[in-house]
Amino acid sequence: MMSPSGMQLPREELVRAYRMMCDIRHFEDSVHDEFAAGSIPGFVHLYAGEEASAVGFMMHLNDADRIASTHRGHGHCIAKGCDVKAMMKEIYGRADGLCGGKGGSMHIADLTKGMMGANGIVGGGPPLICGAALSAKTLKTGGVAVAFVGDGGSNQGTTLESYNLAKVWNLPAIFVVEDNRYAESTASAWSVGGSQLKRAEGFGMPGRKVDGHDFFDVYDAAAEAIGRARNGEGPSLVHVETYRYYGHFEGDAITYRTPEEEEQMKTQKDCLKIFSQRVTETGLLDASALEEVEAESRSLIEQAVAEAKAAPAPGPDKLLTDVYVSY
Amino acid sequence: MMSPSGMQLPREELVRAYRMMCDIRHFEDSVHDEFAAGSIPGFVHLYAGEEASAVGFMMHLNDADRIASTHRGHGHCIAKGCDVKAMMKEIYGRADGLCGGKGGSMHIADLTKGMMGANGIVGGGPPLICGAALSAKTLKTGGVAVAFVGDGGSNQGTTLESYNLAKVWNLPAIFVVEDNRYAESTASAWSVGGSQLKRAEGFGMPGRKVDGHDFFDVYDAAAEAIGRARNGEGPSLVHVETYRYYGHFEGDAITYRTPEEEEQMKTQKDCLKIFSQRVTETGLLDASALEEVEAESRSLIEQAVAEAKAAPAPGPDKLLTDVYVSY
Amino acid sequence: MSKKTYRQAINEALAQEMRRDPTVIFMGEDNVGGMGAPGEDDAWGGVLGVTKGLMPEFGRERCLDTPISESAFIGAAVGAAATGLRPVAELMFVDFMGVCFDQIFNQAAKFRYMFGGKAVTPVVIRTMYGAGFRAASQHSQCLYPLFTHIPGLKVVMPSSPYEAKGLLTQAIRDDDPVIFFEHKVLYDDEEEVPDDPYTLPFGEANLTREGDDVAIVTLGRMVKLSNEVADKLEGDGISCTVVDLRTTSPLDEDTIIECAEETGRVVVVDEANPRCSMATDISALITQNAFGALKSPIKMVTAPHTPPPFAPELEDIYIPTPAKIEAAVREVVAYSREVVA
Amino acid sequence: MSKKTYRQAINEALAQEMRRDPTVIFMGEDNVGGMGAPGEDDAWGGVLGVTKGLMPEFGRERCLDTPISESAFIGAAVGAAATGLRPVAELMFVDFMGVCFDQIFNQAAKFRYMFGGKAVTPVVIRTMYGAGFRAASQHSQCLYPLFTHIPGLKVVMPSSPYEAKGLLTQAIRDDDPVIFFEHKVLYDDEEEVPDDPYTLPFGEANLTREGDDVAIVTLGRMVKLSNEVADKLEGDGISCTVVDLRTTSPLDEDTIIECAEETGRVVVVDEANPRCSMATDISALITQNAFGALKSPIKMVTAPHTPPPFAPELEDIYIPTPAKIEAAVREVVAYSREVVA
Ligand SMILES: Cc1ncc(C[n+]2csc(CCOP(=O)(O)OP(=O)(O)O)c2C)c(N)n1
Ligand SMILES: Cc1ncc(C[n+]2csc(CCOP(=O)(O)OP(=O)(O)O)c2C)c(N)n1
Ligand SMILES: [Mg+2]
Ligand SMILES: [Mg+2]
Repeated sequence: MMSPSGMQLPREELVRAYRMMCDIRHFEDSVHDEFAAGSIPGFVHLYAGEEASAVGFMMHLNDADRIASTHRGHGHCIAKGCDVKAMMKEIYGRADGLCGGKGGSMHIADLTKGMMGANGIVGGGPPLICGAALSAKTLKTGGVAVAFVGDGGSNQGTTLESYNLAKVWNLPAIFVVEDNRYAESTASAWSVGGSQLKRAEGFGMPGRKVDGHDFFDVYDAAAEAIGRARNGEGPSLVHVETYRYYGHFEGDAITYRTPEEEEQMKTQKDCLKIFSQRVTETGLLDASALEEVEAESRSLIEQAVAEAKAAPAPGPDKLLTDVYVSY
Repeated sequence: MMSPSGMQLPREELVRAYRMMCDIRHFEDSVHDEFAAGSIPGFVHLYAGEEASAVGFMMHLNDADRIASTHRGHGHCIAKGCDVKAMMKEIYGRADGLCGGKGGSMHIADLTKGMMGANGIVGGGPPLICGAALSAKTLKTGGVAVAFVGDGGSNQGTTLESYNLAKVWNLPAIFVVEDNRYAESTASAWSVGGSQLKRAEGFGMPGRKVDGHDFFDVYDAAAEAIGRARNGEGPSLVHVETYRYYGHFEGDAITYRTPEEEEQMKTQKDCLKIFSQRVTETGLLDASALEEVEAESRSLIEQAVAEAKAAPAPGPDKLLTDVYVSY
Repeated sequence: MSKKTYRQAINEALAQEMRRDPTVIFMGEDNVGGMGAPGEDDAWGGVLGVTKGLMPEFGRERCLDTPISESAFIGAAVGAAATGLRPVAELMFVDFMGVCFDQIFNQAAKFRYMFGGKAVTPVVIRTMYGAGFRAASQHSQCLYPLFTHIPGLKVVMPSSPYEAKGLLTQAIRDDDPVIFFEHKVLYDDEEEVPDDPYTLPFGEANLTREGDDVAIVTLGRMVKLSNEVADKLEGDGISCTVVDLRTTSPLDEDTIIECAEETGRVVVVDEANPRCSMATDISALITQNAFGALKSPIKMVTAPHTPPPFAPELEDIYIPTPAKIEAAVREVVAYSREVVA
Repeated sequence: MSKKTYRQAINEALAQEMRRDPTVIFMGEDNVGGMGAPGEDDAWGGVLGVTKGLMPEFGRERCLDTPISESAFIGAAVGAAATGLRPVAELMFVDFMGVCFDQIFNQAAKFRYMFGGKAVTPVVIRTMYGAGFRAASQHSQCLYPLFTHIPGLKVVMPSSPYEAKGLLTQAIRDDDPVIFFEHKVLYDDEEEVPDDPYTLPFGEANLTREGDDVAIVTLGRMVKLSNEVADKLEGDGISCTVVDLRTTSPLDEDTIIECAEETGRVVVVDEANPRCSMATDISALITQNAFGALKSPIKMVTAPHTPPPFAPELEDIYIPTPAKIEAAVREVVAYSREVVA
């Protein structure tokens, strides 16, 4: 069964995809600036540059489908439909942030949207996704579950075990390896023995490699893998080649890669630019429509920052609550 | 570079191999009987049936080479040259057992022989073997390190991570997956997604599958993998197809496999019988030589049991010692 | 009401909850047994036969065997709990926690707090603990103090068949992650256990004996030993309260403090290693909150600061014995305090 | 002698031991940094720059970066230690122990005992702990009680640059597995530190203040806060001893008991969560061994039984503060015991 290609998407769906990518980009750019200005605390990992990956997958998912994210979670969160203003408040540690200010950037989550959380533990997500996929299978919801994991995270035993468990239990699970070339300062060219696709084969799963800068390439691979899962045909792996624009975390001096490489990736492989080119050249959308989306997105994020700045911190009574459901 | 085949081994080496296999078989048969008679305590996992695997590898190793074993460790221990009488005493929990009676069957070890221990944790050994291989590499001893792991243990994240680490660090390590078809009651045909050889490929290692009932097949594959490691060419995986004659542990009612299967394996695939056939048919050894080895082996194990039974338990003062080198 | 073993009580609680609630599932290595194997389909019921017989009733969809991949399947139980199921996962021996602890203490335990109260993770992890089986250093540990240290986990320590059934039923119905510790030496213990389902509350200790002279605060298998000692000492005119903690998290601080205040003399009996243990936890709680009532030092009876040894002769003196408990009780009774005021 | 930061002190201890002993190596994620990357070869020196500069001197053979596979590389450090090297491995944050604990607590910690005294495993695991960085629930934990509970491990808690250099040097020379806890908030703290190598002994607590009224027993970063409180209270006529434990395993029981006996009043300050913690451990030790000398309850000042929160306003009240320590000291001083005898 061939899934319809992303190039056949109706106009409003293309707008939705572009809007999500813009929201992510603006969100991350703003957080970058705000962090530099000292108004955001903690460890913050930005997804700018990788937007097409999250959006290419999430276009296929609904609230009943689940995802598990990584420490670099804002993009997955936005694409999965989490409230952007509540997200920004969370990153500022505010009382009405998505997690009441208790989680912050690394633990942002919204279970009602099927977003099972960013994760401070590299490789923390894939086992959880086996569980979400098991729920979908057992409760026959028709849902699927998607684990995002970095190139670095692809070497964690928890991830590798999950490949096997998903295969053996024939789960509706998809493992997306977002290979942005580095894990902190360490190159994936060095840290990954063998290859992502051969590993998929090693555990008996179909694997496919995609250009993560091209929304349409991601979209099509996602359609195939997710379709397979929905049909009860078990797990798949998708290897997404991508690039992060900022440092590993905010504050990183980025000594391990060259400015030339960054420059080249940003000018030649930017997923937003590639998307606009593809849709304008083929006449699917026109430039003015894209500009409008851009502007709306920018203003939403500006508002989100302004509201987050003005929002109150959680009161001291919140320190001791929410450890247990029943005490 | 072709390694010389096991069929070209000199007579005394063939005798040595057969002797080790006999020692293991008699050792395990005796422990089985003694356990059934109630004279051995604890959890005991026997290696009978799998002798050719341990011996086929250990023929290539010296005391400077290291191995890490599993819960099913007696065979590896004997083949690595540990004192058989001290081993038997250990299994009886005696004061002058190989580990002073503190370890027992599941923690039998002799570091002076390069035997880094049986292991009560499935998947416990492979990371340790990366370390032993790192020592060999860093200290330039020329040594190699071999991790034995079961089919069940091949699904443990610690094992899979170790494949990658050994590859990435280019370690002189060999991973031997002893696939005896079951992990406790669970069939490897079910629990292992993909295949052992494809997994090796997935992590960028050469892999080879051998008939673990045929000493010569194991010997040749071991030569290749160990030779590669000694030459600085990095890790390999060997998938050994084998069969355990007794239950998972002593006391197991073995409800999960059929008597027919057991019978067939014991009559048609016994590694001792296959070895004798091969060496007598080709005239490498004659039947009387083999019988002599057999008899010597049997009497050694009988002595070992008798001595272990008569040996004293550790004194109560031993409870608190050996936790630290310095207190 | 009928006699049931600890093993049967656990099996029955599981079966009854699975009947009551279709979202209850269970999983573990060889928990059904024989997966993919030519032999019987329901061969094992787990390595000590605790879940035997459930698969024929509830089927393979709700009774799952797993590969040996504790991080993946314990994590899967956690993830399933956060998405609508109520999984009971078996970590065969608690000694194996080291290959999957992250999914327990950083994921299950913290979801609710990190997500601002919006997560509910009703997972139960059943696990075997304790010495006495000659199973040596990596299959005889207690380790419940490690789980008790972690906020967000509930830790349950059933001391008998009756306790096991009621506490497991509660554990499965509870909306928080629960670690359920089964003592391997207790499986064949038998007592009267109601046939119908019932729950025993978390955070409410149970007084198995009431007395005036000394409070023995204890848990798990040590309750049985402590009761024996209390019975024996009764004959010698020393009257003991025995407090079965039932759960170490939540902890019934009030009952512990009350018993300490009533008796003024306390012995804590804990099978685990001594450092940062339940023994120290209880002692410190009492000293902080009932100091004025204390008439003697609080004595702790625990395993020593060593791994569990293999040799039976060593293991027998490794585990706290009735003789050691008795000696501790006699010592606190004999203690007479110089006045310092 | 010159001013050095905690970070520099650790770096210097490592460098000097690597010079002295060619079998010392180190490994960890990004511990050199930039492995396989086009940029600088010695870019990071670990995520907070602690090992920066060592690779150029000692080379890639002795300074190893690793994939993100903590079980494999911490286990490799353990295996290497058992076969002739003296590895120093970095577990970036102690919060990550959950993916590799088995290699630490079942392998490294138990080899010597299980193998009847025949193994020597001189591995050091350096790790970062503690709150104060707004790093939220999975990057701010203490967790040293979990390691202290395990027989066979040594646990080191340096409180200042001087302590860090001397204790790390000892850790590397020590033949047992050592978990070395570096507090992330202390890295930029500075004090006079000798330039030459020196060791500080394990199991010998350090009295940073001596006084008559109250003993504050504490460790790690809390030593600094406790010293501040002691200095302040000195002005108010309350004279405190401050006991820096230095190592929780081995524990200097004698000094703790002595200080408790001398003052009769004790406050334990522990940054970790409260249950089964060092706070309870110290309190229980004193109550068992120095009961007769106690004039007041032993108060514990700890984090609450919750994961570390993200919001700065919550994190600031999560961590024990000088104000809370002071209040506890004043409370034990004010306590007057009814005589019970
Ligand atoms: C178990 C664990 N080990 C190490 C870390 C520290 N750490 C956080 S992110 C990271 C790099 C992850 O790289 P990758 O998976 O490629 O994701 P990316 O940051 O490139 O998106 C590391 C080492 C962690 N959080 N958890
Ligand atoms: C981490 C861990 N999980 C589970 C076990 C329990 N266990 C011991 S042996 C075993 C089966 C191992 O199977 P396999 O690796 O195939 O080795 P075999 O017994 O067949 O030699 C299991 C599940 C364990 N000891 N450690
Ligand atoms: Mg990456
Ligand atoms: Mg097997």
